[in-house]
Amino acid sequence: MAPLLEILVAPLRYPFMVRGIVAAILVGIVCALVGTYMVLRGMAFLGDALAHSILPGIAVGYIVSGGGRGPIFWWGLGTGILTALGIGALGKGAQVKEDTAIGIIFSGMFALGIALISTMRSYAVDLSHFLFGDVLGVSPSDLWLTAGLAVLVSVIVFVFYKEFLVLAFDSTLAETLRFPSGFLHYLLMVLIALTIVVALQTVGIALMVAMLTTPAATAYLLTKRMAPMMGIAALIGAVSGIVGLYLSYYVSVASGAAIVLVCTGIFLLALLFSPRRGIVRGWLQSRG
Amino acid sequence: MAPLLEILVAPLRYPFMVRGIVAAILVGIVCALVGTYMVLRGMAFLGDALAHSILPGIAVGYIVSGGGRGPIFWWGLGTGILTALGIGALGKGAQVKEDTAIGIIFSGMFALGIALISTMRSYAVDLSHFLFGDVLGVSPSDLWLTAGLAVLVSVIVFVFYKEFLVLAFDSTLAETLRFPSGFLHYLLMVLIALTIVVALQTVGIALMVAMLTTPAATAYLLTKRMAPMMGIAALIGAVSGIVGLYLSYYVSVASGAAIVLVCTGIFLLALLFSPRRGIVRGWLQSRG
Amino acid sequence: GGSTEVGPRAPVPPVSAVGLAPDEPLRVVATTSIVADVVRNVGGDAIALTQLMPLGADPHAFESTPQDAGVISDAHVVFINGVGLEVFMDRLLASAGGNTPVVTVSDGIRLLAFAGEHADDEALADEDHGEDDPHVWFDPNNVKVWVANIESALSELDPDRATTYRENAQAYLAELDALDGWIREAVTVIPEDRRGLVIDHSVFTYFAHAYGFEQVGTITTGGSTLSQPSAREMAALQEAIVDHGVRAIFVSTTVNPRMAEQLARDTGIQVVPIYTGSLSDASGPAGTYLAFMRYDVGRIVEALR
Amino acid sequence: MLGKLGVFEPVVHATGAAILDVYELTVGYNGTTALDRVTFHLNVGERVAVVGPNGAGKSTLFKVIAGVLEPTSGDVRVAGCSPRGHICIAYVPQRNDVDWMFPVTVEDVVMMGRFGRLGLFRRPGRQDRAVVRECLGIVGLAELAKRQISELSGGQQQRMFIARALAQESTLMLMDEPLTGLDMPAQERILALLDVLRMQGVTVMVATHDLNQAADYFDRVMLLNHRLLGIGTSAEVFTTAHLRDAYGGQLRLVETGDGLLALNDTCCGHG
Amino acid sequence: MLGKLGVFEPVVHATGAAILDVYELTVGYNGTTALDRVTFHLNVGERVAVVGPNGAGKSTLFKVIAGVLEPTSGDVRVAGCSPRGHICIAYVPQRNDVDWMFPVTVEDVVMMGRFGRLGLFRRPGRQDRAVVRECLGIVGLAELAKRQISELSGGQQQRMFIARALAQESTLMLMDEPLTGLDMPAQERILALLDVLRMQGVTVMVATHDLNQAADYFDRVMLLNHRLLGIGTSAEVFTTAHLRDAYGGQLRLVETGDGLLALNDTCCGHG
Ligand SMILES: Nc1ncnc2c1ncn2[C@@H]1O[C@H](COP(=O)(O)OP(=O)(O)OP(=O)(O)O)[C@@H](O)[C@H]1O
Ligand SMILES: Nc1ncnc2c1ncn2[C@@H]1O[C@H](COP(=O)(O)OP(=O)(O)OP(=O)(O)O)[C@@H](O)[C@H]1O
Ligand SMILES: [Mg+2]
Ligand SMILES: [Mg+2]
Ligand SMILES: [Zn+2]
Repeated sequence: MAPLLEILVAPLRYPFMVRGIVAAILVGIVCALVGTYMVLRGMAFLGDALAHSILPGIAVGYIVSGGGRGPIFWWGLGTGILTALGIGALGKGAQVKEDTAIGIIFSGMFALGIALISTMRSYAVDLSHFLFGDVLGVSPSDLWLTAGLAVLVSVIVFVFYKEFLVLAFDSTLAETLRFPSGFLHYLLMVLIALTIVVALQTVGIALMVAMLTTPAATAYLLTKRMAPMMGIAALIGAVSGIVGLYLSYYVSVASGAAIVLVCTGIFLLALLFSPRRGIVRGWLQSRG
Repeated sequence: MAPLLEILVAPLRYPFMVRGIVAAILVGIVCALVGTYMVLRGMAFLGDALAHSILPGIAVGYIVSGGGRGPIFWWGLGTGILTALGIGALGKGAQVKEDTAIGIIFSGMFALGIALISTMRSYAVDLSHFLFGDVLGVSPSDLWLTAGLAVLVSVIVFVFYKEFLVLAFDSTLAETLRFPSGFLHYLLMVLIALTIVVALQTVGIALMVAMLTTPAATAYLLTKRMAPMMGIAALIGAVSGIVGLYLSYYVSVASGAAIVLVCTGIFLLALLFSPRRGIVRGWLQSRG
Repeated sequence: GGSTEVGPRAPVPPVSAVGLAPDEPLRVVATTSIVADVVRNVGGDAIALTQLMPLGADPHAFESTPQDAGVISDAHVVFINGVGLEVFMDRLLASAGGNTPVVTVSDGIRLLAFAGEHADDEALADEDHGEDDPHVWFDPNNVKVWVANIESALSELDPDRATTYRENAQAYLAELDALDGWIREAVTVIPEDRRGLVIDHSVFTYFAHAYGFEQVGTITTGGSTLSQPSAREMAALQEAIVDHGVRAIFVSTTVNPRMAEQLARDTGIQVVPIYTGSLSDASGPAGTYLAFMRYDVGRIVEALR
Repeated sequence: MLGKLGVFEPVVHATGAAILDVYELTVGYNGTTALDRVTFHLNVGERVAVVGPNGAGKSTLFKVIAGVLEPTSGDVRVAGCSPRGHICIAYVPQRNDVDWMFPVTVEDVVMMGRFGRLGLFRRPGRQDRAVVRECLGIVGLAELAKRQISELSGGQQQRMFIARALAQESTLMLMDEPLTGLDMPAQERILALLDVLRMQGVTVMVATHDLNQAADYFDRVMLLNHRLLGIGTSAEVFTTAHLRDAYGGQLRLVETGDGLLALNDTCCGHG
Repeated sequence: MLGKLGVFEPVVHATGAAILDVYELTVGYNGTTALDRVTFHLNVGERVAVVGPNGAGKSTLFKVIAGVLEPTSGDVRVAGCSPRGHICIAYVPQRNDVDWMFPVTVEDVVMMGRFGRLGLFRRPGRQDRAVVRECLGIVGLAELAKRQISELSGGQQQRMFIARALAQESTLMLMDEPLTGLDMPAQERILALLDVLRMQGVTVMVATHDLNQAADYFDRVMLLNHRLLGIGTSAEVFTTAHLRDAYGGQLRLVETGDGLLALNDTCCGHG
């Protein structure tokens, strides 16, 4: 076998690597699609916020179910969707900016979660896991869940592409075209919540925030149209997942961290060398 | 002694309660001042992001110093300021939106931190402490540090009030008035970083994000001018600190969480009953 | 393996007798449920004991309330495990403790570096405590040091009841010796080539050292529940499991078992939940330290024999 | 699927009805009254100019008719239905608060005007692209079709939004000061377009501050200052009394053959 | 303290020099050239109108002079210094991208114009408040001084920014289509103000699309279409050839006593 091929194939001997790579690709693609809207609407932090906000749901789920993993997931999902709808309502009411709405609800819900847990006085609700996730610990059933989500999100994003585009760009036009703005707005929030809760299960908060924000922002530097932006973002997300896991295998860095670092690296390259808005190009231009 | 007085005085027997209350008031005021700018500029998440971003600094500081608390603090502060300047540069270059810049740098730095820690193979970097903070563990020297910071931040915010106002409202005007926009922009970022790192030492991430965002957002609902907004925000921050700690004493909830919940409660009241933008008022109006 | 030699006696911090009314008990605080159980055995009815961390808490992460601080502030003495286990408490103790003496029960134990590496003398000389494994209670001989430390602290604080404490300590030391013997006996059924232990985080360092096991690997590297392995480490662990013929992966009840479950599935072995940082409630299988050790060793023997 | 739920359902016009009925329309922003019991009707194909001083309530009126603002009281019916039900209204707001760095090209923005006519699932087809090209040609932006929108000058941005409204091919066009920032040939072209639109039976309401333009290019003019001061031909509406009511005593008035004309410049002095 | 560091240092004018020298100014946005070797001079107290079609580079020119955009090549000197050093330029941009929900009142925004004259540490005093009141009066916003800025109509917002520029009391005023959206009395008032400003020795550059206004109210006009087509009196500049160069052949031209005038409406037909 050629050495390069050997390098590529060697890690695939381990089933957890194969599952991890598939999960990273799926999560990378879904997050990129949903993240494009988040980056364009200035909600880059919704991911982090929602991930923290589901804590009280998990705490209650833990109490109610006595610690079963399944019910806890559904409690988390329910809380995530409710929180997303709450943020949507607060931001839509235009009382406060969307990012402020996110900040308020995030910290409030997180505090509620901590308060609940501190009265339960049990830390069995595993916080560190949610922080770091473990893409290497993905089970086959997680994989099916993620794949199902990927299909669902992609289909909805594809079907409502026009509507979401108008809603994000010019909400007044969405009103005059009589799009069901409220419905679409909340649909998008639910999609985001769904993505986040499922991605959280597989990859953890830190990785997820990166996958939501960085590929979309990188793509933004490289194109001036929305559809290609989504495509490029998805590609970057998937590539980061693969390269990051190989890196984690050969250099021995924590897998989630490796994926994020690859992702950030691609962003920095784009920032320097983008043909449209790159720093190097701007610099060359200003010199002559 | 009257029962009410007794209720108020009883917790003050403990010096740690007194220190905690003083710390909460100081942090509440400083965060409210700095948070006003953050809320108005759509950077509500800078707090959360910076807090996570200092992780690699802490990790390196730990390795270099061998675990001393003092050096780790300075490493954290240095990293925080560098990160804030990086976010400032990325957001100012207008390549990407400010919140996206925050998201990218946040996840990148956090991943770097995790990667470093995972190679260090040591657990003594106390993550959970940074997450939850511990306002009751404030030492007298922490208190002096916080008080010093509070004075510094208040003085700078007071001295540069005009300049920061123009910069936040209309950066083109700041340019034509020949304000040193770059200097002011980075000064604000450094102030924010300073606030966050010091507040982190005393109160932890979750509490700090709430103190930065929620009082400022509440004040925003209650006034249409900037200076009163800062004043009201500071007041709300301080009151939440006091009420939250009493609540935590009598109901036995984690203290940080109690403060945040009081803060969120005040926001909800303002949202419902604000004379300017309140929901109840809008509802009454639309009915008659 | 032979018996662990006990290090030099711990220099208990200078505590002096507190004046107690005849029927006033000594107010004592202990951090984890395991430390509390040992303190209860030494102090008996003569002390009023408060256990700070609730059952089931992960001692690596904990947040305190004003009540906790108040309890510490009002206490005569606080017993902690030390060795960096209760990092969260440093500031709480410094702040609320004030004049309350804090006794590190693990003082004087010969510490080992975590992740299965046996501590050599160099590591001991090294003052870097971040590298020391805090899970000392997995060797009953270390707990005997605890007992000694606790007894001397209680006696100095409350000299009037020193005899009671000494008697209680003697009785409990005997039980610890019995436990040590029982473990030695119980593990004999495990063949030499099956004595590889894999666990979520490095809790078996002292157990392996004392009873002739090898901690083949841990899922999270380092001594914390708060870190994430790299793909290379996971691959290495999987290889080690296969090479050493490991039969089971042990997982703390307070830790997410996902990684362990996947690795076990891929290698065709089982996942065995055990107690590590906290006791179960009184009605559970690990309500006291003695029961806790018997339960865990039982599960180990059952899984590996 | 959504059509069945009534979300995307198109509205069928009540034939014969006036295209726009506004009845006793009142709009207040907390405290201040922007529009005070305004009543009028428009017929199909009419071109109406809305004039009035700053703060008269012109934009408020347009927003209510476009369905983006709820009136405090009163009734607005477009072809007999409430404005919220209509997809055949095109609206050019006075200020477009869009994110200029959004990744869309000029072409993409104009194409958005077509989205109302496409249902769910349908993508823009060849015909839609042809319409977009035509509208870009009308406003003189054909060459800039592929530019990202931040790379336009102020007047070019305004032209883009007019092109988008045209691309909607709606039966009622509301344009709030659409000629703002346009150079003269472009203004001429848009005004000339009004004739074409009339032939297609499109009803057009345009807010403007140029009384001469209003008098010359529109069938009727509406003079507004919170209350409706008059609606009719320019000769009927632009009387000294009405203009005083609207603008106070500061307007220079010139008698012409057709009636009174208000001038904001001295060009006629030269002639 | 910062003054010593040179950050807030005021610039002393080189007396006798022309107030504005633009020499071979070229500005390109990646690929396209917006301004092509533009050279001209303005004297103290002059009123100059800048006209040209959409996309001609008017706003680009203003931004470079105001110091908010770096030129690709060429030289701009305000009173002999680079524009970046100056605090005596007031600039009304064509589009104000501000956050309308920002917690400031109309009064606050106009007061910001005074901040350039206050040093560090100084708060606005009685005199500043008097100036602000006066400027609000000039643009007719005195009654709305305490309103939050989102509660203004489009024309009222525009007036507010003009008032802010006036409050700066600068020696060079750059106003990019300032009359956009203003009603006629307000336009008259602003144009009348030009005379007052001239008496105070303030140099004013105004971009506009109204050639008649340009000819009537300004000392000189500048015709721009990427290149500088002409600068001088309206009779010199508004020749058929120049206007063809700028706008193409679509402009209706009318011969008057003073020379050629371009018209975008038919008002003179009535006279
Ligand atoms: N940020 C930009 N990137 C690329 N091209 C730009 C940018 N801004 C302006 N342009 C182009 O540069 C040219 C000059 O623009 P400018 O805004 O100066 O025109 P203008 O004379 O002010 O036009 P208007 O009358 O429409 O305001 C135009 O062709 C415009 O499309
Ligand atoms: N959001 C708001 N809150 C409070 N008052 C408002 C708001 N919007 C507009 N107003 C006020 O309502 C009145 C009507 O405003 P409107 O925008 O309809 O005027 P307009 O006729 O379009 O003026 P212009 O010619 O300046 O565009 C004005 O007095 C304005 O100050
Ligand atoms: Mg208007
Ligand atoms: Mg312009
Ligand atoms: Zn442990």
